[in-house]
Amino acid sequence: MNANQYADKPDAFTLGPLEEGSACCDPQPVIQVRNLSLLYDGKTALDKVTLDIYKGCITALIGPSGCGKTSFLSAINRLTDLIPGCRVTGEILVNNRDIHHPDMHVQSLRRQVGMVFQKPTPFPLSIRRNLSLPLNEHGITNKTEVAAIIGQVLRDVGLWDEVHDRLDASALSLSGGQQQRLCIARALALEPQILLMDEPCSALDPLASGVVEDLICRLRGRYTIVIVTHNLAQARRIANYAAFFWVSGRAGQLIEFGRCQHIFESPSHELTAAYVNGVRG
Amino acid sequence: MQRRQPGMAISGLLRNEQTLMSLTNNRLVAKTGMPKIFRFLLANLFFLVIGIGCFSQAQAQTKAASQRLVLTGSSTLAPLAGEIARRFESLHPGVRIDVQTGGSSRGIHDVRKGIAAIGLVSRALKPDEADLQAFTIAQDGVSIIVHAGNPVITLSREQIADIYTGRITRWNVAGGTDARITVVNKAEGRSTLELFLDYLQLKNSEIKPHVIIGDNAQGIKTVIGNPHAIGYVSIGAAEYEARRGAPVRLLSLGGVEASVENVRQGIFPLSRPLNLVTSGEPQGLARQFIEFARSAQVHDLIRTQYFVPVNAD
Amino acid sequence: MREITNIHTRQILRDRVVQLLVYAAVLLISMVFIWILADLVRGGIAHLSWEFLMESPRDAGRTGGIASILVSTLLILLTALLTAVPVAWTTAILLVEFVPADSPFGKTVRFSLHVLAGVPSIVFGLFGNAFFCIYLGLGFSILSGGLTLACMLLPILTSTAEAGLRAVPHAYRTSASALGLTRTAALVHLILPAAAPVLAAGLLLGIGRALAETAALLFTSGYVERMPDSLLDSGRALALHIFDLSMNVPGGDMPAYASALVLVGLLLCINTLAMKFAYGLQHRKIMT
Amino acid sequence: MLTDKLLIGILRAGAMMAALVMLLILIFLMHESWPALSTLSIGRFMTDASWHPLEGAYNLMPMLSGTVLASAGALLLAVPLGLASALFIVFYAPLHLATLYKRLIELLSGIPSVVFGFWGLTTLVPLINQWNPPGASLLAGILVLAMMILPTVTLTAYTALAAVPDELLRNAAALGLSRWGMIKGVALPAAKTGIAAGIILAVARALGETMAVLMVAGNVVQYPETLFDPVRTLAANIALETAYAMGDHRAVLFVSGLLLLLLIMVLSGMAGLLEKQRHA
Repeated sequence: MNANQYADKPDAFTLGPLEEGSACCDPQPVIQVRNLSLLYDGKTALDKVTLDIYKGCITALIGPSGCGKTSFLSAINRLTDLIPGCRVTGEILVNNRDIHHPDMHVQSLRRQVGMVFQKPTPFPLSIRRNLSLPLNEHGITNKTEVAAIIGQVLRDVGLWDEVHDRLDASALSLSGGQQQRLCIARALALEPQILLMDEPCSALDPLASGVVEDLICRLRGRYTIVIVTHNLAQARRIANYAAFFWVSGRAGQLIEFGRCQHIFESPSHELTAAYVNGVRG
Repeated sequence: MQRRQPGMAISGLLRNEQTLMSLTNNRLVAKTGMPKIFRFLLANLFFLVIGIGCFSQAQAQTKAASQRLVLTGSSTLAPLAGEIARRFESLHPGVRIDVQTGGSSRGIHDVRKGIAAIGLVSRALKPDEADLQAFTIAQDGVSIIVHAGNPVITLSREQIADIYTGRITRWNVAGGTDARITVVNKAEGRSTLELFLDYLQLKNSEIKPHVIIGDNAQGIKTVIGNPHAIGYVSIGAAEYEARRGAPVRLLSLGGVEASVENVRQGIFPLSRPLNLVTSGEPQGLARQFIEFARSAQVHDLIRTQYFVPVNAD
Repeated sequence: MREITNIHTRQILRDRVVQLLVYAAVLLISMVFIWILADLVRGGIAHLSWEFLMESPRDAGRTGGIASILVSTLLILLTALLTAVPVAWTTAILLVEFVPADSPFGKTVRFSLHVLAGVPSIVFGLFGNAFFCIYLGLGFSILSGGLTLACMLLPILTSTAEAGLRAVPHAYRTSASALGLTRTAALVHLILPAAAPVLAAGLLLGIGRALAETAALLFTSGYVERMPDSLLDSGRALALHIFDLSMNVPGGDMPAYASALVLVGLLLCINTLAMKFAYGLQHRKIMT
Repeated sequence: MLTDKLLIGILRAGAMMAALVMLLILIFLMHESWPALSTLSIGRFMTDASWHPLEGAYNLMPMLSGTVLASAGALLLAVPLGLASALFIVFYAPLHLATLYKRLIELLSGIPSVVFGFWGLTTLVPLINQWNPPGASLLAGILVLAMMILPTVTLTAYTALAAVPDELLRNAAALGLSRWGMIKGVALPAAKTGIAAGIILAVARALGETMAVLMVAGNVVQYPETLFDPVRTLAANIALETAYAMGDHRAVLFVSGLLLLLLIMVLSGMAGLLEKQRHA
């Protein structure tokens, strides 16, 4: 399956076969967050977070539950719009464009910034329809083109062999690990530049979680990945950068951000050290 | 940069992205807590309703097994029968008269089956109903009605027959404006229809109606709503509405003015008896009620319903 | 970040068009119904007064009030609900909880309910008359009227209850049984409260339908406008009163409009009460 | 476990009652229409010249076509409008407006058919009459029926759409689907069964409606050519004539009741098949 060019999207990333991406050496920030705070009905969930996410790298967000990691993630692709009574202040630039700018089209933002949730939630449709629906909505309706993308993307997530003969069966008949990989495939089908993953493996058994983790590693370099995880070992294994959040006074704060080795081996903040060594949190 | 938009007034017809779906709150389970007093109020209401149920049950048992009389039959006669029953009950405490409706044939059916003591029939008895005894308590004329704005004053019997069989289709032929006539006919089986057919010597299959109605008030409202309609209803109802200013006019029939007065004097050709029907000789309470219904004490009630009291013997 | 391509403009356009259509539909519906309600108010408000609610009807309903008719209506509604709701909700619980979706028993019950929903109200009236009034010997009474209405409400109450119960996430049931809770306990403490708002909405639809019934009650609960002494007495329902005034009694338009206004007001109170009760029940039992 | 056994026993009894009621009605209709079914041949209900019971003509077909046309027309109007209202309540309206509108719709489900008929007769029919006499017509019947079944469609569709889990919609939004893309692609398919059940209920109600149609549809027994021709439905016919029908005439009215029941059985059977076929 060679990479198929899309005529009308000149600078699009061609999906192409996925091979081990090169580690990101010259860090270019693709997401710049400037003192972002998030309030739910007046209560601050996230307090003045400033952070850069570098292109092609895996950034892990670690910290105890309830410290605003998921809220931070949903602010990037403006899912916070859906939550009533939620106020976002501060600035988020994706590819140097402010995502809150009035003429920023939310749908194209969310096409650029894909998201995978903790609980695998395929649509109650067939496997094929799950993948073709977002593509049709974003204008890719040509049958062969859609079929090609579906085949390509299912192979990327390693699901093709298991489902290629029952693409029209209901997606709900798949197992937990398969469903999560289908959700990832669904996000990848839109060729996002950035992939936000909210504890993708926590609902899965170790085997399925291992498969998903290998997949994430293979995406490195090709995609910028921001992953929220409780699994410090996983973060240590796959992440280039890590950001440590902590709850202080009922609001989540970014304590420390840096290269993964730095955070895990020689954290400069004693809170990070305590958390990373499993003493507190 | 403060992101939150001011409250989305519906005046801005198109919702912007910000309150795109307010997903969770639309299916909001209204989180309004139940104030204490409200729960108290609700509990009270519940017991009140239960209370009414038991109270009415208890009351039924204590009252002596009162004498009960059931009348069923024609809907035209039911309001009058109801009023007569009320007055009869006030004169004879402890008696319960229940008037039910469902049409003349239901009255006859119930009387034969013994479900009802007296049947209300708004027509003369047919030959095959000879086993029943009819007691006429009032007369009711049937008159042709047109919209008040219709210039036509009178119609001969032939003209009416031609209109109803579709031989005349426009008003100008009968002296009105040049407009299509809307023929309003009654449903099969109704006593006014039978009376009307006998008068015009027609069979119902010959009539080409545009609208078919059930009760009188529906006929009147159809004619009021359509300036080119022609229909026929009981005089009482039509005269009542005309007097209250409704745009409906009663046409005279064969030169005789359509009025309750003329029916009383028996000179109006188209009228029908309103009968109380029993199977065999009425006894006891039924006999008392029939005599009361035929006595002069109820003539005022009959007049208020715009029927014509029979100057009974 | 790509600029907005032509696909997205088409998408935005399509969204706006759909949004406009939805708003237009809602506006049209609201205007038509406000027009009807305005007609009701214009026709009946003058006739509406405190005495109208307190006195019994006189002169075939043209004057006097509708007190006795209100009492009959509430009694008929009560008997209908007290018989229909248990039967309907038990059927729904059985269909959702205990019977596999494609079992023949479940299918026949659902099929018969769908057919029942289509039976004309006049046929229900005649059936009620033949079965409850004559065969069971209840005669023209509030009880037979209520029972006939109960048969009419079964389809609506069951299908909405079924939808409500199906909407309760399956996880509740599996985790409840995992904890060794009996099915009944799970039902009472967890599933029914969770479905309470939808059950209440179904109940409202049923009450609305019951209050709106005329033809069915004509032959069963009867035409008598006197205050009923007991459930075995005949009593005239409000909708039937409106029918008789508008269709049968000359000059009955004004009281007919006023009675319709009272009916709509009654429905409004029942709506708010039922929804408050449903959410109250839900709050007491579970936290959503 | 005793309580569960007891519970299942009670539930079975309840379900039996529901099926029993339908059986009773079927028996009642068969019993009442037996005199006509036994004497008249079935063919006569199709081939008789017209519908004049007193003269022995019992052709039911024009009324059957009236019923089907009126209900189909009402459905064509009420389903899109009903769905649009449900979508408005769940997805498009701010909270207070949504509850207000939902309250209005609940109110309208309670308005008696008599009031719709009465309003139709006094305002709708004269309006149509000015446009194209005689006013009382199939169109008036369709409009009034649509108004009556609209609340049923809206409220059942609302319940179904409200039951769509949040995660589904959040996932759809995260994929950059626009609001309508999300509704069409995810919400409607997920709520499909609930909406279908609502539509079946609405069709059944439209077929069974008597009072309102009786007042506005003109009640002339004919095959309507245009929307403005008056028409009579089976249910309206029963209501119109049972009051004064005797003997065979009354029995044939019950035959038309049976015919209506048959029509509804066929419809819900087809809906069931459709359902199974889509699931297979």
